[in-house]
Amino acid sequence: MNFSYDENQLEIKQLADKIFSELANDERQKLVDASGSRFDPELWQQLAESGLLGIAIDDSYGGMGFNFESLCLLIEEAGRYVAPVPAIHNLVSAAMPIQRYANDAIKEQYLGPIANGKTLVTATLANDNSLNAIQNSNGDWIIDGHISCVPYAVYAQAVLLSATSEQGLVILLVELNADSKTLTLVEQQSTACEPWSQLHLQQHPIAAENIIASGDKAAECQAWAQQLTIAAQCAMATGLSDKMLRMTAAYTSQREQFGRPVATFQAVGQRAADGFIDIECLRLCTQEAISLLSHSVDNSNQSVINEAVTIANIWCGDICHRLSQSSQHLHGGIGVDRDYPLHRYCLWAKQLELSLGSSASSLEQLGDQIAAEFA
Amino acid sequence: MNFSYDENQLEIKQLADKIFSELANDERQKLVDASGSRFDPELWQQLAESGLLGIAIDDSYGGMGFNFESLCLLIEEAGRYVAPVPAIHNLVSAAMPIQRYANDAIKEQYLGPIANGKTLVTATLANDNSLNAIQNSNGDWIIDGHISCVPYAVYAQAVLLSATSEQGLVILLVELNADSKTLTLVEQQSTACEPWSQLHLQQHPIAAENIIASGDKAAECQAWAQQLTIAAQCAMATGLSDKMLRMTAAYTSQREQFGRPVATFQAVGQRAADGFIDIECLRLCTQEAISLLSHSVDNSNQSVINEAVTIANIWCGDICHRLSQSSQHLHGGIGVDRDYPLHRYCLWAKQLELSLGSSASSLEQLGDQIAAEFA
Amino acid sequence: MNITFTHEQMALQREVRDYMSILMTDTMREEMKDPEHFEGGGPEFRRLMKKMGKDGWIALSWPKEYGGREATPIEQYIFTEEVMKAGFPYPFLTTEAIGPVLADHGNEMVKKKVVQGILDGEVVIAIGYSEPDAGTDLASLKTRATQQANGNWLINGQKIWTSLANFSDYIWVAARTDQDAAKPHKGISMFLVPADNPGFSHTAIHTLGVRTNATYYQDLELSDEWRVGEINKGWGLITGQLNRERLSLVNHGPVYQLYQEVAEWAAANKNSGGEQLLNKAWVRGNLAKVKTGLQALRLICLKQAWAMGEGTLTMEQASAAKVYGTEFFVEAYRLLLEILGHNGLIQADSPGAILKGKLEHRYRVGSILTFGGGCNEVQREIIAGAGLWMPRGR
Amino acid sequence: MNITFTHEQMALQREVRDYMSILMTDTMREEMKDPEHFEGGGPEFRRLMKKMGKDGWIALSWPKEYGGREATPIEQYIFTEEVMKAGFPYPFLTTEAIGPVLADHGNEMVKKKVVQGILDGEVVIAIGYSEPDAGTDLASLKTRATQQANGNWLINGQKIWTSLANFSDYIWVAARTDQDAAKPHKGISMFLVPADNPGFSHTAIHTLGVRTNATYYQDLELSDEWRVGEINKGWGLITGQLNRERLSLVNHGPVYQLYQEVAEWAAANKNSGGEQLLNKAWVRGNLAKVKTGLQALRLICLKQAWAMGEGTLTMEQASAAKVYGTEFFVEAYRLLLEILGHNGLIQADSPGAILKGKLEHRYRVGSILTFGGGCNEVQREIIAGAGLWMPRGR
Repeated sequence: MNFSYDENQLEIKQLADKIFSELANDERQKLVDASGSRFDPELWQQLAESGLLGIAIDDSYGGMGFNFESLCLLIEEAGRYVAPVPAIHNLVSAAMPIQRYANDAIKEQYLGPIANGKTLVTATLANDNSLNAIQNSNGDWIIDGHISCVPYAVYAQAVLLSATSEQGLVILLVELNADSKTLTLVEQQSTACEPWSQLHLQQHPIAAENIIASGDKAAECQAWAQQLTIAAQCAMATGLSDKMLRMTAAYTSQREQFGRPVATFQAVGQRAADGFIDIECLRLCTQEAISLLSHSVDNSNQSVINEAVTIANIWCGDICHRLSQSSQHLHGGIGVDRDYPLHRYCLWAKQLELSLGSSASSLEQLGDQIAAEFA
Repeated sequence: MNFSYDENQLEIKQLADKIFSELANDERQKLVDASGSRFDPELWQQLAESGLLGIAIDDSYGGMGFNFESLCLLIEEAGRYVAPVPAIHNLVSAAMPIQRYANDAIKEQYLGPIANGKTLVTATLANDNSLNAIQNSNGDWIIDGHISCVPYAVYAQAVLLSATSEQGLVILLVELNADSKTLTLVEQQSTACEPWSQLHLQQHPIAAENIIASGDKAAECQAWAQQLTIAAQCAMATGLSDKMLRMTAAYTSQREQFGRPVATFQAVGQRAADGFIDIECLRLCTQEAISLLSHSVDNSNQSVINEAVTIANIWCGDICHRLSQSSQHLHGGIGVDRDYPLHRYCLWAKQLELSLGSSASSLEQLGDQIAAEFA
Repeated sequence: MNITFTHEQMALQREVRDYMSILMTDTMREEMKDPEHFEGGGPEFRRLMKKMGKDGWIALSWPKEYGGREATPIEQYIFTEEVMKAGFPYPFLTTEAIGPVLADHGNEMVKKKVVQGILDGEVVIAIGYSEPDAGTDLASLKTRATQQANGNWLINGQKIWTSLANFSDYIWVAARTDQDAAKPHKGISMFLVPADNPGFSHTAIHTLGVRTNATYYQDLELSDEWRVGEINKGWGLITGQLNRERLSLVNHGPVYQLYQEVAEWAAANKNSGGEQLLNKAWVRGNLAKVKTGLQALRLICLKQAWAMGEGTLTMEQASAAKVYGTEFFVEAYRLLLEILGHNGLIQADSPGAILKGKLEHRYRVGSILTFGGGCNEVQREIIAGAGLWMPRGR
Repeated sequence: MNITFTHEQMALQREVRDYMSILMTDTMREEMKDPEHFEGGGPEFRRLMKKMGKDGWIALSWPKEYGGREATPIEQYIFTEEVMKAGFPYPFLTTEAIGPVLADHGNEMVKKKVVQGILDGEVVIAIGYSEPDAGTDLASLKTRATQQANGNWLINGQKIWTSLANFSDYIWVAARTDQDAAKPHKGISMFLVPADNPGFSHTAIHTLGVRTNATYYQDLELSDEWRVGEINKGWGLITGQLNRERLSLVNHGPVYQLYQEVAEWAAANKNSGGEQLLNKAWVRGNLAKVKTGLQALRLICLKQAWAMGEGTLTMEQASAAKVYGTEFFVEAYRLLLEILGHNGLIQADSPGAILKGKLEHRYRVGSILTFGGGCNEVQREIIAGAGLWMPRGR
């Protein structure tokens, strides 16, 4: 049992912090916000050049070849700065299943370019059965249907999706050619101003190579990718909430009301302390989930992993909500002012809270797992 | 819309307060506690002599003939003093259904003696299907089975119960003759030291007159009696929690730590204020339920009543728990000392919290009612 | 005690509901999509306000001498509920908070010009209390008003969070008129600043939810007739108004409506696993929590309105309503947004937005109430002191 | 980072579990039904403690020079968990908190007589800190110790909440030795009072849950050899011990065991409507909430134990564990008792008690931890100050 990071991991953390502090500071983010779309290609390119996009990509594809735990350190730092980059979508939800489940040709085509920042792949993993896939006689596939909330689709070269078919679930990679007549993107905006799209597919053809997994393998791939994504979101929420709390502590320590720093009011300190405890809970339950996902060699402890991921997700939703509210409240008016950075954290916290299962739905899921265990 | 009490009601409140302050004060309760059983016959007799046991019993039986709302004022005061008397069991759970559903002979036999304190009738209303009733050819009945947690059975002349039969549910009055061979009482103690009993019935005969209701009428009677009981428990919880909070405010105002009254620490005042708000919520939701139960002439608004009672019950459980914990915490050590009265309130709060549905189970029930409304 | 509406109260509820269903036009809804006009101020808003004035609704709770119907506080609460549920950005602070203060303390010119203008639906007033360094600690405000030899006042200072100032006709400004007062709140006076005064200007503050303003008062010269109430006695006018403000802040109507819309939506939609959302226990649980909280809020507000009518409203009651209501809103938005899930995050103006993005928007504006309008820590101190007789620290 | 037990740690867990399953006798369980002996002190308790001493368990985390196994804090945590789950009233405060202080600061007589006695399972020590007017504000204690001409101390005063004092061999007493110290905590010294000293007496305090004691020190004459540590420097010994106490207070093992027992009970029982309790969504929800909280508690404790081993434990971490753990216990007992329902209220010694009344009893003792052992408001102030660098008021 060991709660410390190794040297490589500490280096990753420091490097990420350095890049984000230079390129994801408040000043630059104001420019990004003004552009109307929360994506900063320069920051992304800097992350690529520093090698950080390849943390968990095999060295045979130009990556660093570290594990998921190390990747989550980058994600946590991205959360600490609410960095306007698709770190989770691209590096976790898309790259990790491609690396584990795709054929060599696809891996060759995508993993290198993901690691060096030339290509962005996004993913929408929720299994809402709204896409349908049919296999042609020649082995290729036709996809029909539409899905909503595809993140960063306007910047991505491809999107990882799931669809239902006669052969069961399939996981497939759809290239987002702007000039396709069978594929349409309609832009949406999330509450956190993340660029989303509705994706409409009408008799859209997909080559057989682009099927990443099908049948049982697809279900396994989808479940695994979802768990990694949830754990990464929890890591991001940890960085995010921790920074919100630190901002709150710093602001209330200098802001005066009634002739003394707001922080010296006992009720303010008590609420900040609650935040400290909350974040410690989120951090540890997240580390447990990530540690299990990173170090498990087989599926023997699958139920332990499932439980750890669900529990982390419950904490994630609760703490994102609570820290966001207490930070805004303790800041007072400036906390909702778009000229002060806290507002970005709060908007992003709400998005993390509701992505891939809210606390309430995850709690029900955990209850069902427990019932199955004791029944 | 009127939130005030009428003159008769205010008189009831004052009279109850006077009697309880004289006969249910801490000094006397220590004696009652030392006796090993939380029943004070002298106090009970005083309530009878003042007429308060007959508040909601028709004047034709020697009662005051007021409504349920007025009765709940007595109950609330009983809660404020954690009075060691079976006010709810006897006056609400037993007397009210007898008055509304029983035949004249039973009413004649019991209501007068209940009002003048000569007789105590208890009730166990939970429908747990553990008693079974069979009707003889002569019209009389035989009851079999056993139930737990029958309150004050050792002091009661009869107990109101429900049983299942071939004719459906029956509500019946079982006389608690000490010398019956077909009826056994085994004493239990609740966490709040209320005298409970397990009641074992073996081929126990019951006269047909003692059947209070059967079939649909029995279900209606049981549901109604349960709602009255829940509403009365909420009223008791209101008095109880309010008193806990007042004790806490008073104690922390004089208790000094670090050279000043504990109450002057902002965190202490804030938590007490939370209690104030909590109790206001419980009080109002309770008043709503009681007002609806007291003033509804037909069943046209049954779903509104059901919802109001369930909501009051949810608040009751939450506030009993929260006020009990915050009062103990803010008191510090003395709050759990059996020499100081707070401990009685806390024990009783836990019992009210869990009787006839906890907050969690009531919340599920309300959710189901809502789903039925919107489905 | 009978906690149900009388027949008359129910009739009023129907009357307002019917009126608002006609009043609220598509043009108005369209106008509100512009963030600048979300809280009113556009031409359709101005037209509808005049109509409400003409139809006698603005004066509903006002005395007969102002052409009012002398509605009780409960009736006014019912009116507020229906207006809010209709989604019309009615300026309650102008009509119910500042208007009555002006009627009580304004001179004849103010009564004729401003009060009558309010009742005619032609005047909207913004509130200029908060300053960058005077939020909860309002009494520490620094905006200064100095009376000149000619009797006119010269006002200098800056206010923040002056909502509606971008389209209001007047700003209701608190300024320090005695620098040497023994206690800071004893040297404050109140002024009504016409928005067209050349010394007045404003800039936008964009928040998480709505647009508000910083307002500037630079060598602003104001005739003494725009002073309201006695010199250095402005604090009483502020605190009187804050109390009246609080109840309209926490009206239960809008959340009740959201609750119903989300429940209907959950009955009509499925989760990603293909299950009817309303069949999921957690969805029912969230709805039940919201309903449980709403019941208490409704009763707290109505009891408070009733107590106002009886003249028995206490400070601790008003503060309890403010704390409970504002914190419940935050919780309710969370519980309801959980039901909508990920898709509930789509912004109002994006394709695919659920319930027209209303809930997502409410979430973004909802958080300001716990510190705005008298921060909840201070409200709790009032409750502990006035309601529980606990001594206060410091 | 790999947050799983090593093979050695798992082996130790099995070893202690097996040992305790044999150690914990029916006689011991029977003895604990007497409220006087619920926390130990009976003949079977004494016998088993001696056995544990002989078998080397008491010295588990002690240095080799004391015959210890030098277990790491994580190993000690594992030991604590298993002992608590077995339900044995092991005197952790004696063995893990006071014992080490005595080993560090006691003279040779104390080491030989008391420390060795502890390790042999023959000595139990009660803690005499709190006084009627000195609870959270411990430094304001009034019990006075005056050194006489012959070097002996004369102790006068009263302590409260002196748990275990009714059967302990010594009382570990904090007394004021300098009335004029510049700061109140600077004039305190520590004494070990043998319980057979004629100046010592005690009376029972019956609480909601367990029996504790008021203890009296009347012209109690004590040889200077029973003073521990330097004169007037006792505060350091107290606070050092309080920190070590906190982790054993919030061990997750017992609640985890209750959670499992309640889940099993819910799987085997039906509600009054005849439905399997474990099939009810609210029951699952309550279990899930407990499990979610338990996971965090387990990790908080283990990380803290790990940090102790690394020598990096911070004040804010220790305080966070204390606050979280004690408040979670209260919440967990509530959630689990809700599942048992009305029948869960039957007292342990009554027929029909569920899970032997354990949960009902835990609920009654659970509330003392939020104010005991350093009240949670003060812990939160430590967190805000040491963990978040926020300035402190007053």
